[in-house]
Amino acid sequence: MREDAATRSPWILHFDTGSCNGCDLEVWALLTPRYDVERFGMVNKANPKHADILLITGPVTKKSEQRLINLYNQTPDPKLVIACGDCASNGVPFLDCYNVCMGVDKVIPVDLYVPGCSCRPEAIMDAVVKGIGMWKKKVEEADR
Amino acid sequence: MSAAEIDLRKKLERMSLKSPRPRLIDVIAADRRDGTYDLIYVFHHEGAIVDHRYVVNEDDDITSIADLYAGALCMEREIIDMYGLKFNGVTGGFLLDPSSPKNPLRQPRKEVAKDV
Amino acid sequence: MSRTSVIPFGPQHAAFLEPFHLKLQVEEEVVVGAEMSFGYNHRGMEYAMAQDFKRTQFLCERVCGICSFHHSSAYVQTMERLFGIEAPERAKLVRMIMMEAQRLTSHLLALGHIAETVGYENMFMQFFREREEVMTLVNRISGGRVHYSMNAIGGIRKDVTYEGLKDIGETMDRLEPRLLDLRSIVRKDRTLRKRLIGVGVLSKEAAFDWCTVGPTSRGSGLPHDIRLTGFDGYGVNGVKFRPIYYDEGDCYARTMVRMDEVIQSVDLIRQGINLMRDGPFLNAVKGNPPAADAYGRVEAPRGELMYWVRGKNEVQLDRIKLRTPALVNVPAVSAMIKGARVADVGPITVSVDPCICCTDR
Amino acid sequence: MTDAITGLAMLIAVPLLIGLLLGIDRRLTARMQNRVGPPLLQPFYDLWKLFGKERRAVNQAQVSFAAASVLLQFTAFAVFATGGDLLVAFFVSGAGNLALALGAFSSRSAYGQLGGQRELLQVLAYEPVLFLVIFILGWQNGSFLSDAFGENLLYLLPLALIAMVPVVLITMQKSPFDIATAHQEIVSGVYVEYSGTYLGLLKLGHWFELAFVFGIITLFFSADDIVISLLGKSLIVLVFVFLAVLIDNSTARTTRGDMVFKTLAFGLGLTIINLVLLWIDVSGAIW
Repeated sequence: MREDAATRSPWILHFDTGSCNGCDLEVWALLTPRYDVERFGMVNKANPKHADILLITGPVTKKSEQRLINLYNQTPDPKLVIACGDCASNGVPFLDCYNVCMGVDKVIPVDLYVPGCSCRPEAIMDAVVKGIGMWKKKVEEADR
Repeated sequence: MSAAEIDLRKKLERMSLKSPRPRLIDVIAADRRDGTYDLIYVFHHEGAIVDHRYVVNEDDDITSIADLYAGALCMEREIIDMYGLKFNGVTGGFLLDPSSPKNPLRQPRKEVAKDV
Repeated sequence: MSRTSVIPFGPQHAAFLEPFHLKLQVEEEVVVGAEMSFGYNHRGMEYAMAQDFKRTQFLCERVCGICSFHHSSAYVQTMERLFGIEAPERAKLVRMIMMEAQRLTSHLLALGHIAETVGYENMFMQFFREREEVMTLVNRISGGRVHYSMNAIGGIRKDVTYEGLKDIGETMDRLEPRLLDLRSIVRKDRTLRKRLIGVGVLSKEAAFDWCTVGPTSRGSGLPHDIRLTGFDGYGVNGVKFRPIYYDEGDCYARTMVRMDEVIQSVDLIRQGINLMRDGPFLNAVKGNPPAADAYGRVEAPRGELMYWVRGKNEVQLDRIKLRTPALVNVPAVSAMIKGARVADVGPITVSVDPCICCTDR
Repeated sequence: MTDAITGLAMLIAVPLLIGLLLGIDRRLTARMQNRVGPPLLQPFYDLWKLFGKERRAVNQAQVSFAAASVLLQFTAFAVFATGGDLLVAFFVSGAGNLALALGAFSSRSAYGQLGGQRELLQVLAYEPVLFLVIFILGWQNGSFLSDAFGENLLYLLPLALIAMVPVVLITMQKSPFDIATAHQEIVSGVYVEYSGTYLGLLKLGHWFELAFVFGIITLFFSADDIVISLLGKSLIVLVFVFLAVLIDNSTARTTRGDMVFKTLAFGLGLTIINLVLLWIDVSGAIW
């Protein structure tokens, strides 16, 4: 019961670690009339201290690496990290670039990967809904 | 101020005389692979691209044109980051972090540059 | 006694989509100094793009997801000049139509974003609703919402069908009255005007000095538009086009430039469809780029986008340099921001439509 | 005895109703923006989740200020609900806002500081209006005790009721006047450094504050029949929520000085006109 109610209000934090803006805009598109993720209680909070789900887009550049770690540490548990798009998942679109760390999971633990370059809003939505299931498990574990 | 910069300023003055001042589009640097670099000032003048090309050495002190065009500052800072050239009174650290590779666009010195 | 405090904006901030850092020196909510730092988005694209000229065609779309098609158009145009060929008429018109469609998505995003930063949530939603209409349209035409991958050196990879063109025309007919409605709201809404008029003024001289391009310079009374001179499809092949500019130089002028250009883009797309004739769409190229250099320019949504490519008779390129519009527009913010209130920092920054992935590459 | 039971029932029921009202508010906002919107119970889910999150605070002072804020807001509402003095409730609620601002100041973050300053400015803007409205209500009623209100005051004080619109907008953190919590400027202002449970506490405190402000609005209407009375009271509240959402969705945010000036001019002006009209009426100057 508690887990059920708790996971109905995932507040998201979106952070761009060097993406091309394609996935960022799809994250924004989620908030708007056509996709409207507020149906699931999702709100963009833009504040790590309020967030539950971190939506990370882009291959992690050297300069944003430390910022990403800070954001991750500031987010209170239980939390969920979703890597949106191919470049956040493994950084392959920017394979030749010298200034990227190749994927979010090289820097912080990632729970879910969303494929696509750029990933479609439907895919992100699907990931969030799947993520809510995982988040529920995390809440249960935290209760024990 | 080196001969190249004096030349550039003179050319700019001459361009401004006839018609409206040219608009600076970009400052481009390119490695010639022999320790010298192409420095290209690209202007939009009378509806078309006009460029002034100079060859500079690795350790030349280049005079910044930020006093003529404030927007040139960021382009010069980028060149400092990418190639390690020196501009008077301009500091780098525009794009690169201390943890990034230094002067990433410098190319290996294996051959003499082809004629362009 | 005045006390100066420092307020950091970003790299992660609600008003900005993207990471860039603005260190504001503030006295009683009035900005007295600003320091910008970039590079959070610097991936090293110019290095990667020089590795393989065929792959670059797809990689250059990944420089920026908002103006991806403009990037690839500028690149293929540069390569065409380098190879000394010309794209067929039909390819040019298809490029023009898709570029204008992307300008629609980009400008609607910028308009929605500025409404969001002044706390006008509802208008943000309305702009994004119309934007989604264009996004689904380009998805139907090209197969991708963000990266179209339609360009090839020498033309386009795949032709747009007759049904596709009809679909574009019908969508524009649906969209136009709604965009006109939104324009009349932006023109009349008192609270919006109050927040934007006279805020972040960039004079004509300063706009020139900072080398600004696109809506930022056109909002300051400089009628620069590369569509008149740069890309072949515009103004040459019977497309009627006149740049839109406003003289005030404040946030509202920049917003109105975008708002009018949205309507103009709808018109340009219609003109493009009407001029379209059957014919070849690809002049394929063979071999490696010659050891010469070429410029290519297009008018991206944020302003003039320039590519400079130097080949070396290999698959690799000797040097590829891109001057993105945001590189000159975003630094100009520091000229607009002095003396503004903290509440206006968001709108001023967003009014130049900062694209940090373009600035940093 | 029955009064105490009604008071106790109100103490439990009203916060629940406020939660529901906020749910309606969010749903209505979404509908106006062509969206579907969250479920009606969303505010409860949010609160429930926040209480289950990790407890983490920047410093101890912050926690005590959060606790003080919620306790003071609760006390203000409890005084109101159990038939206490309106003026006492008003001052206690004001103290709750002060604690909120102090909590923001204690965090030493730049956004917290700005949010705290702006919160104080908001207090400066709407408290005089609220005070005058309470004053005029009590004066007309002959008593400041909230359970002594049994008369219909709507026809006497229509302008004072309208003067409550900016007050409700500020307390509901709605668009032209959501200065202290401006999402796009200072992220969430006073709430920026709170997380998890403590944020939940502050949200709860905000609910109680809203309950008090809406409680004042309900005092304007009263009827002999309890059903009509309750219906009328809820209708006024719903109209106010609808108005707040409508204004929120058709305006951009104003700036600090503008907010203070507009709220004071509009609120105080209307209330004083109402007061003057009443005075003329009482002294029989018209007749």
